[in-house]
This record gives sequence, structure tokens and C-alpha cells, in this order.
Amino acid sequence: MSTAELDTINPADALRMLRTMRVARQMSQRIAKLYPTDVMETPVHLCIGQEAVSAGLCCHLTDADQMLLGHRTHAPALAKGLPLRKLMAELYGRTTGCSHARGGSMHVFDPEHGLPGSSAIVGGSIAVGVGAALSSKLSGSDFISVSYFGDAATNAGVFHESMNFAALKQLPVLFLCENNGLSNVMPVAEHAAYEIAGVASQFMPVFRADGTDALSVYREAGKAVRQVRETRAPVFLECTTKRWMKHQGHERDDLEINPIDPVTDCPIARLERFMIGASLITPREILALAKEIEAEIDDAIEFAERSPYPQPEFVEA
Amino acid sequence: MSTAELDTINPADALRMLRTMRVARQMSQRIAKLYPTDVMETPVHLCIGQEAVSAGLCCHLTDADQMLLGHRTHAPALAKGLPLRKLMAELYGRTTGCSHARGGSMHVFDPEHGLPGSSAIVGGSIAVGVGAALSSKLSGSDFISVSYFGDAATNAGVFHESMNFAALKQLPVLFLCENNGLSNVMPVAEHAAYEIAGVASQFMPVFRADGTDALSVYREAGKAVRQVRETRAPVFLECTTKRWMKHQGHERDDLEINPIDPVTDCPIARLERFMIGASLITPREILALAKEIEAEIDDAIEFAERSPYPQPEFVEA
Amino acid sequence: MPWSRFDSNYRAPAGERDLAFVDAIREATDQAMCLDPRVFAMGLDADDKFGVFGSMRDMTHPERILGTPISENANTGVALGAALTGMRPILINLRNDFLLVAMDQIVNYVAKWQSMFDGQCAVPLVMRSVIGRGWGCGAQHSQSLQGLFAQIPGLKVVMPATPYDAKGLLLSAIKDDSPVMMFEHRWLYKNTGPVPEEMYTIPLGQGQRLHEGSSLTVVATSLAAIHTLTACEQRGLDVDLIDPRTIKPLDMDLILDSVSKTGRLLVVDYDFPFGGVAAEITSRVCEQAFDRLREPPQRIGFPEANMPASGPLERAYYPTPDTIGERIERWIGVEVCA
Amino acid sequence: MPWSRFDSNYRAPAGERDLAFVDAIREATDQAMCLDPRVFAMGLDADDKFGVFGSMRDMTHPERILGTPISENANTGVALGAALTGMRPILINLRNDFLLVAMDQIVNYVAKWQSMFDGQCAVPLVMRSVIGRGWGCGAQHSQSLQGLFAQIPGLKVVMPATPYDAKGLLLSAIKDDSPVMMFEHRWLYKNTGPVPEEMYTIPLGQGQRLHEGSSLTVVATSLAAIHTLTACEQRGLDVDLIDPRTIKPLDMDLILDSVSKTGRLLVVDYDFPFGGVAAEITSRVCEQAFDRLREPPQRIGFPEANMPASGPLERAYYPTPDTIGERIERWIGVEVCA
Ligand SMILES: Cc1ncc(C[n+]2csc(CCOP(=O)(O)OP(=O)(O)O)c2C)c(N)n1
Ligand SMILES: Cc1ncc(C[n+]2csc(CCOP(=O)(O)OP(=O)(O)O)c2C)c(N)n1
Ligand SMILES: [Mg+2]
Ligand SMILES: [Mg+2]
Repeated sequence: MSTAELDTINPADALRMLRTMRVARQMSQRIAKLYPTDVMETPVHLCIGQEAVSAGLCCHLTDADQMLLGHRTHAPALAKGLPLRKLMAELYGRTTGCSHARGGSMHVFDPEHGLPGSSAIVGGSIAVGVGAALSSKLSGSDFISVSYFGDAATNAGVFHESMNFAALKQLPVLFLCENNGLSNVMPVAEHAAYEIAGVASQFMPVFRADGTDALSVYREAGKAVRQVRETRAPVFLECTTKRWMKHQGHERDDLEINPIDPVTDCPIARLERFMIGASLITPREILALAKEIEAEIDDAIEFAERSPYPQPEFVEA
Repeated sequence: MSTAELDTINPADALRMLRTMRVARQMSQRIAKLYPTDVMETPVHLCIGQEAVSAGLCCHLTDADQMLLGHRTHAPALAKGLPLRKLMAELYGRTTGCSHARGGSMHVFDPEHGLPGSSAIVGGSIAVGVGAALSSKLSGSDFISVSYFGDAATNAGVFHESMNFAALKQLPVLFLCENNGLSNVMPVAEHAAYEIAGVASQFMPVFRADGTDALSVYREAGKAVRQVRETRAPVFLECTTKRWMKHQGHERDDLEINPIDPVTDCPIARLERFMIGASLITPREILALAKEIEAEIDDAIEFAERSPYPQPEFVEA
Repeated sequence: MPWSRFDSNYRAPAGERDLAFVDAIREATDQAMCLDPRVFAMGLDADDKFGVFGSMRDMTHPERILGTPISENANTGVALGAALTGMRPILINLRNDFLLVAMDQIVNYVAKWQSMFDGQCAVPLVMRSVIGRGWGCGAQHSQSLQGLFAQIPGLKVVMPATPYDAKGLLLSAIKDDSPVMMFEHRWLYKNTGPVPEEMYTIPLGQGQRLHEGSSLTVVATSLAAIHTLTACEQRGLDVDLIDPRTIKPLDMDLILDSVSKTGRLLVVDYDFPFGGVAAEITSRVCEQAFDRLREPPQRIGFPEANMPASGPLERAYYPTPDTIGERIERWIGVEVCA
Repeated sequence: MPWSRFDSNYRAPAGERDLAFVDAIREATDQAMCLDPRVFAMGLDADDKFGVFGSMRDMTHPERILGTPISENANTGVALGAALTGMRPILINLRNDFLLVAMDQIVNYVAKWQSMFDGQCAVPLVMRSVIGRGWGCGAQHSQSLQGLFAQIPGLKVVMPATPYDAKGLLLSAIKDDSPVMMFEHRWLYKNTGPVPEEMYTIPLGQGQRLHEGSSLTVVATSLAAIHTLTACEQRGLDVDLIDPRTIKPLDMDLILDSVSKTGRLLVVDYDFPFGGVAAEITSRVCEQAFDRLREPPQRIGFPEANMPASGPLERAYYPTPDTIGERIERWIGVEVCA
């Protein structure tokens, strides 16, 4: 990354991305620390290492734009605007959670910020995202929709069907594939006999970004989102990235096929190096930002802890 | 088609194809004639105009090779070896039918000739065909499998999933798409936003043939089948063709988007012209062949008519 | 398939204006689409010249009718996404058998979305589907799958038997803010009966009495209700015939009220015999009105077998007004009702 | 999800050799694969280091264990195609919720194939799937779907409750020439009990009495059977506890025999409450043993709601040995059984 990148990003967005990524990272690290204590009785799929994808993308989205998520929800939901408190309270199973304690980690909801829900059955939410785009078209609205999914979700037939539907009906939807190269412990080469972008290119224009580099995502997502808005037709964006943690839970990944270099693979370290080099931020400011975010997380945890559990008599919602 | 084609086809195969196509055509015409009398209480999907595809393909298959069909069964099943009598009796709902009167027109069965069944739910039998190829691989057998389907079956997610499965596991299966440009009354451009061969090429080698020209199918299917046998890996063959009849039933099609030229679009007329030109057959011999086939059809109808209906007490098979 | 040859012997009492079942559905859909621009329809062949057996032809707003590819699973997800973001989709499947292709979306997504988010969102999604039968369609095109979907919390299930109910229930379904599935038996499409021209709704969960009697309560759904009615009328059976109209929620008050009177229960539901709607109704009556029952309850449904194709087998497979009537006569004898 | 923390309080009577439920499944699979080269296994994660919660680890023939992509529908079709052409597949789904993605193949294809061709072919296909529960997995990962599949003609459904049954039923399923679905409750995996080392089969359709009593017949499946057994033992309940083991076909003789003795029926089936296995058993008993029943039958299942995520809601949602025991005590009182 050189300072030439400066031309392509506005400094406010760089800061916004850094903040977004740090919120997701620090939040995830805190979850990982707390998880063994069982205060969160829900399966967590952490996004550590993958934060740049949603952070870069969401710089280009408005609250009106809809985003449909799968099971790995935290970073993209926070990037889209879900308040920390609401996410934390949901993980804690409290009524103040974004889904009122009914959803858990895989089911986040915040329509004010364009999050109509998420799903833990891999693949299907791609189609739901296309439906949001259909709404936009039929109601003559401006918003666009994002179907946000992992590499292995492209195995599912609904991926093919959804691309076909969106392309046939010319719907304003961005297919965002966050390709971390893994489906649980299975490498992408064992679950996909195809190039994801190659298949997608049979249906719509395709962009690709380096998902460990926030600036690359920012740039390509910018183009992709602009194209969806302008053409009101589907566009595909694949961001390759790396998953640092195990598929689920609080432990570091230990797959031999998934080596992580905490310096070059870290989207936050990379963006910080760039921003420091470009004089957009100082190490001291970063420290202050980190602290500020820690305080927000403290607040979210405190909020969650003092929020009530749901009453058992409301089991039938 | 010139006599240069002679280099590419052995005369016996040409004759075999002609016979196969004529059997399917004459049988279908007879069904169309009888259908309004309600002797066949089952929805028929006739193959008139499309006979070259299965006739050309089946020249290259053995009885051991498996073929999984959809709802449009007659021509491919006959080409693969299903006896006329068994098909006719099935259409007549008699116990001597290939499925003992339980299947009807869309469900044909003849394991002796590599027909383990067919399905009326569009798409799914593609996966079943892949499963037969898996058997071949796991049991160390030589046979190959054919998943035989229409253009609109490629809409279904199971198409994508099946190609991925076959390619990942390197299974000896031929994906045979009989593209008649129609899904009921919907033209292919309205149901598929993609090029079928383009999508398939992301998973496996692709061949294409003119499905109204038996020699073209013969040639390309020959290459495709050989490649499956040699590489023991999936191959795709798309044959474009034309449907002369309505999607279902005994009437000629009348869609404006589906004009038929009975001379150039007729695979039988084309092959006969070629064979006559190449002195492989005389018009007189063709007439004799047609008569011979008529007699076989008479026999099949007579067989069906004098076969018993199933007894109601066997409703629970 | 010459469906036209299956005509019904049901004629509803004459009313202001008679309409066929299929036209009642068409009218409800058209009126709802005219009233509310958020209402739209989608499904395979929904926009073609056959218009879903006529139920979608000549609509006022063709621009809000979308044909779809053969991708029932994605289609359902798309409809859900549209419902979540302000639209009110009517998703149509020509055969309820195709719903199985979309089962993940229907059961894991549509049925659960509201409860996963504690009802913070509306899911105004109507799923129409048609039950086929006969003419050698075979096992994959002749199922009646209401029993499967009734099991799933989060789905309402309606099954109109008359043109009046078809219009009123469909409008209720469209008006509802939660997912509603409507199963329409193809053999009812040509039946006619009185249908008001104006829009009206029938509360979901309100059954009706189609025939009055005191010796036996028959609870019957959809075509089975019409077949039972025919049997009652042709044979003069002393039967209290309850058509729940809505399978879920179920009008247990009406059923229990009738059983209290007759002391006997027969459930006729055209579906596979294991579990399902008939088993649920039978169980609830036994649980809640055990002391009122004077004899063991009975059920009529399909045999424990998939649908065969051949005519004689088909005719043996399906219950008919005659087999229902004979079963009832064997049970309660022939008495002319009051 | 720390499943390991859910340990069961079930201990089977001591035998020659104790084995965990999961190891009984593993042993059956391994023995079948060693015995018959046509037997192979496939499924998402079937070949990975976790080996389907341990049930597929360290197998003798890893070359016949295929991992698959997330394409449950095609996977099922592939397994069917293999079964039709000489192989004997065991198709595994880590969660029975994923079966819904494959519903078209299971219901329209697998269940119907033999009957569409009049039984001219074998379909020796076993579909194992695991029922999850708890730890905030939420509505999409906690279902028990035996009731859906039991409705469909052409599918056999088994639900082992003990390690002994897990091995014997799985071997029966593998030996069977028709499709068999086996639902395994994740909470049973660590339970231990006597399991013979040699191969043995349990006839499909043969239930067993897990506890002897005379005041109440409880028919309970899978984990519900174990929970009821616990309740009986802890509270000394006078209960005749029948575990049908096979949901379809159902051992009605054993159930009716017990009801004849006790005159009372409770069905405990962990599934949605509308129209599933519990409704079928209740209905059949009412139809076939009406005169033996002295009181209305009762059912225990899930509430009419999708599974919530939060701990307190989850704990309220699921029946437990205590809630079952209390319900039984309220009904028949506490009597020490003979
Ligand atoms: C239909 C379905 N099959 C299987 C699973 C189990 N499962 C949950 S997450 C996952 C891996 C998904 O990988 P990917 O889509 O790449 O997302 P990632 O976890 O890498 O973010 C699997 C197999 C599921 N939830 N749904
Ligand atoms: C899953 C499913 N959806 C819809 C249908 C209804 N249907 C039957 S055949 C057909 C068209 C199939 O077109 P294609 O695959 O091109 O085959 P063709 O009829 O042209 O040979 C449709 C939509 C079906 N049988 N199955
Ligand atoms: Mg991944
Ligand atoms: Mg076609």
C-alpha cells in the first residue's frame, strides 16, 4: 500500500473504517475472553481477521440499504450500524438484545440500519437479499441490497438460483462473498470445484478485492456499489480474506492449511501502517481510539449484564 | 451436411440412429393420435423434433451405462433400449408396463438397459445420475452415467450442486442438456440469465451439438462420451433442438416464439437426406423401415390393450 | 390432462352472484393488487397465458406479476426478502409438491423469521399452492401436503372448500402480517357458488358447519369437505359436517361443540395417513372431549402408500363421496336428517 | 457449544461391555463397512477430524467416507443414485434441520422411487441425522423433525434411545433394502450402556418396555424415553414405559398391550405439537383401544413455538425429566411400583 492510495480514499472514510474494524476486533477479542465463562450461551462465529470486508463495504452503504447476513454476523452487523449494546445484550441472552434474546449470535436484527435479519442455514439468506432488491425495484425506491455470504455458501444451489433470479429481473443487489477459504475445517478447494468469481461472471459483472486490505475493499466495493446503484442490476464482489479463529468458539484456529501472519494478514495493522504513513493518524491517536472503544465495549457489557433475562412464560412468541 | 460426414460415422450407426429416431417419432405420432381417446390416462410429454439427441447419444452407450431421465422420457428411454411394448403398456396403465402401471408416462424403468428410473420433479434427477457415477467409481466398475435433462432444469440449484459434486469427486458422468429453448411456454431467455454451456464450463469440459442434426450429435456425443470414459471425470454436452409439440399432450405447439420448419428442423428428414445422398439407404428402404416400425407399434399397442389392469387391492405397493 | 372432464357435483346454494372457485381466487388477488400497490404475485408460470389454471389471467396489474424460473427455493427466499422490506408478496406454486423444493426457505426461514426476531418485523407473505390429483400424474404430482406444513410453528394454513371461502380466506391471508399458506385443490377450481363482489375477509381460525346433523361429527377439509357434503346430501346422512377452513389455527370450539352433540367423530382429510391434520384433530378431540365420545373416533385419508399412476389404482387410492358415504352409513346407518 | 457439559444421568444396567451411544454408532458403521464393500458413508464433515461428533472417527475404510460440499439436496440425490446402482450409502447430516434443504430429494425422490417402479429396485439408503438442542442455537438448529418424515409413505424412521439400540437399529437400517432415516439425539451421544461386540440387528418395528408399571402407559421416543425413564426411576412412578424405537413402522401391538393393562396413555415426543408422532400414536390408541382407555390421553411435546435462543427461554421450552415427572405425578399420584 502506498500513499498513492490516498487519492482513492477520503480520510474520513479511512478513519471510519479503522474505527469499524477496531470495534469488531476488540469486541470479538472480548467475547473470546468471556466465552469460556459461559455468560454467553450461544454459538459464536468470530470475525477476527476478516473485519476489512464489511468495514470497507459499509463505507458505501446508507442505512436505507439492506444487508442480509448468514451465521457470521458480528463484524458486518456492527459495520452496518447495529449498536454494540444491542449485539452484546443478544449474546448475553437478554431482552434488550437486538432480537430480544430469541435469536442469539447468529440472528441479528436492526431494520433502522438496514438489517432485516440473518440466518444460520447456510446459503438461503442470499435469496432473501435478492428479495430486498426486488422490493426496491417494485416500490420504486432508491435503496440497494447486499447478500452477504461466505465462500462455502456458494456450494448451495440457492446461490445459483439467486444469481439467476437477480440477473433475470435486473435487481439492484450486490452479491458480497467474504471468501475466507474455509468451510469449517474444509478448504475451499475441497468444497468448490469452481472459481467463485468465474461462476458469478456468467450472471453479472464481477469485482474482486483483497479482503485483508481495507483500502482494496474500499476501492472495489466503491465501484461495485456504484455500479449497482447506477445500473440497478446485480453485481458481484469477492473479497478473499483469512479466518483467524476456529470456525466457531473462542479459540485460535490451528489448521495447518490456514497459517496466519499477524502482521501481513491483519487488516487493522495494515490500515494503521498506511494511515500513519499518510499522516492520517498518529500511534497515540490509535491508542486513544482503542481505549475509547474498550470503554464502549465495557459499557455494552455492563448494559447487557444489568439487562433482564426474558421471562420463561413468554416462551411462545 | 455433406458426404464428408461419412468419415465420421459408421454406416451401421447411421442406420441405428435412423431406426431409433423413427421408432420414437412414429410412436409419438401414434400416441398423439390415440391420446384424445383417453386410452392413456397419463400426462405425455412428446419428443417429436428432439429425437436426434438421444439417438445420437445412445449410439455411444452400452446397456451397462446408466441414464437418468426427467419427465420427457419416451425418446431417450427407447433409444437406451426400453422395449416399445413396455413403454406402451405403461402408458396404457397395464401391469406389463415398465413400471407395472405405477409410474405412468414420466416414470420409466428398465435396469437391464441402464434405466434406473426417471423423475417428474425437474432438476433432481441430475443428482441421481451423478450418484450412479459415484457407484461406478466406488465399485471400480467401467460403466459411465448420463444425467439427461432439459434447458430449464439448469435453473434449479441442484444443477449447480450436482456439477460441483461430480467435479470435486471426479465422477464419470455426462451432463446431457437437451436444450429445446423452452420451459413449458417460457423461452430460455426468460428463465436463464446465463449461457448454459458457459456456466457448465466453470465446472468441466463442454461440448455442443446441433440437436436437430443427428450427425452433429453423434460426433460430439462420441467425443464427450469417450472423454468421460477416458478421464473418468464429468463432461458436459449441450444439444440445441426444437420442440414441435406443446409441452404436454398431443397438440402441435403454437407459440409464436417457437416456429418450426418441418424440413430443416426435422432431424429425421435431415438424416434421411444425408443417408440417401451417401447411398446408405434408399427411399424404398426407408418406406420399408417405416412400415416395419408401424408394425412394431401395432404390436406394442395390441400387447398393451390385451394386458391386464392392476388390481385395486394392490394400491399399497 | 383433461382436467375439464372432472366436474364436480357440488352446487352451492344460489346467491346474488355465482362465481367459480378459480374466479373467486382471481378476483381476490386482483382486488388486493388494485387496493394496495405493495401486493404483488410471483411464481413459475404466474405470468403466462394459462395464468395458473386461470387464477391469474387478465389481471389489472400485470406489471406486478412476475414469472420465475424453476427455482422454487430461491423464489421463496426472494418473496420473504420482499415481505421483510415493505412488500406483500403472493407466491404461487402450481403444484404443492414443488413446495418440497422450497422446504428450507419455508420451514427454516419464512416460518421462523418473526419468532427469531421476537416479532419485531412483519412477514406478510402468502404462499398459494395447488393440489393435483388423478390422470396418472403419479407419486410426485399428486400429493396433499397440508399436514407437513401444519406441523411447523409460524405458519398459518388455510384450505378453502367453496368459492366464497376461497375469496374470503385469500383476502384474509393477504391482509395478515404473518406467513399464510393456502392449499387449493385443483378439483375445486370449477365449482361455483355465491361470492360477493366487494372485498370481504373470513377470520383465520373460524370454521363453518356445512351440513347439520346429530349422529356423527365429520370434520373434513377442502375437497374432502365437498365430497362429504355430497355424500350427506345424496344419502340424507344425519351428519354434522364441520369444515375448519383454516387448518392452523384450528377452530376447536366449533369441533368440540359438534362432538358434544353427536358423541362421534370422523375426520376426513385427503393426505397421507400418518400424523397430519386428521391425527391432530382426532387427538385433540380425544384429549378435550373424551367423555363426550361414545365410540372410537375414525379417520379417512389416503392409504399408507404413494400415489400410483394407473387409473384403477388411482381410483382405489382416493376416497370419494361414495366411499365416504358408505363408511358413514356402515357406522351410523341411514337416517334421513331432520 | 460445550456439549460435553450436558451429561446425562442415564446409566444402563451393567453388561458385558459398556459403550457410549456415539461409539455404538461408530462400531456399527465400521463393522458394516468392513463386512460389505458396498457400504459407504457420505455427508458434510463426514470425513473431517471431528468425524460427525465422533461417530465417524478412526474408521477402517476412510476411502469409503466422502466429505461433501454444502449441497444437501444434491448429496441426497447422489446417495439415491448410488443406492440404485449397487451401493449401500449411509448419508449423514450433522443437524436434522439440514434435511429440509434436501426435502425434495427425500420426499419426492427417495421415498417414492421404489413405489413409482413397483418395488422392482432396492433403495438401500440410510439417512442418519442428528438432533441438536440448547446452547442458544436458536430456531434453525434445534428442531426435532421425525414427525415430518414419519408422514411420508416409503420412509422408515428409527430413533434409538440407548447405545444397544443405536447399534442394532443402525445395522438393521443398513441391511434394509428400503430407505431408512435414523434420528439421533445429540444429548444421547455420551450415554453409555451394554453393547455386544458382535454385529446384531433389531427388527424395524419392534418396540421395547423400558420400565414396568400398571397405572399409566407412557410412549416416549429417543431422548424423551430416557428422560421419562429417569423420571420413573427417580420418583418411583408406576409407569409402563414403551420406547417404540422405530417410529415407522410402529409397534402398535406393544403399545395397545400396555394400554389394555393401564387404561391411560401419555405420549412424550420431543417435536412440535401439531400432527406428528404423538398425534398419530394418540389417534391410533383412541381408535383401536377406545374401550380400554379410562381417561383422556395426554401428550407432551414442545410448545407451539419455534426454539428461542436465550437460556431461560430454552429451559422453559424443553420438557425435562422433572417436568415429565411432575406431570405424571399430578396425573397418577406417587405410587412406588412393584
Ligand atoms: C445448509 C447448511 N449446511 C451446513 C451447515 C453447517 N455450517 C455452518 S457454517 C458452515 C461453513 C460455512 O462456510 P462459509 O459459507 O464459507 O462461511 P464462513 O463460516 O467461512 O464465514 C457450515 C458447513 C449449515 N449451517 N447450513
Ligand atoms: C421443481 C419443478 N418445478 C416445476 C415443474 C413444472 N414443470 C414440469 S416440466 C417443466 C418445464 C421443464 O423444461 P425443461 O427442463 O427445459 O424440459 P423440457 O420440458 O423442455 O423437455 C416445468 C416447469 C416441475 N415438474 N418441477
Ligand atoms: Mg468460509
Ligand atoms: Mg426445455
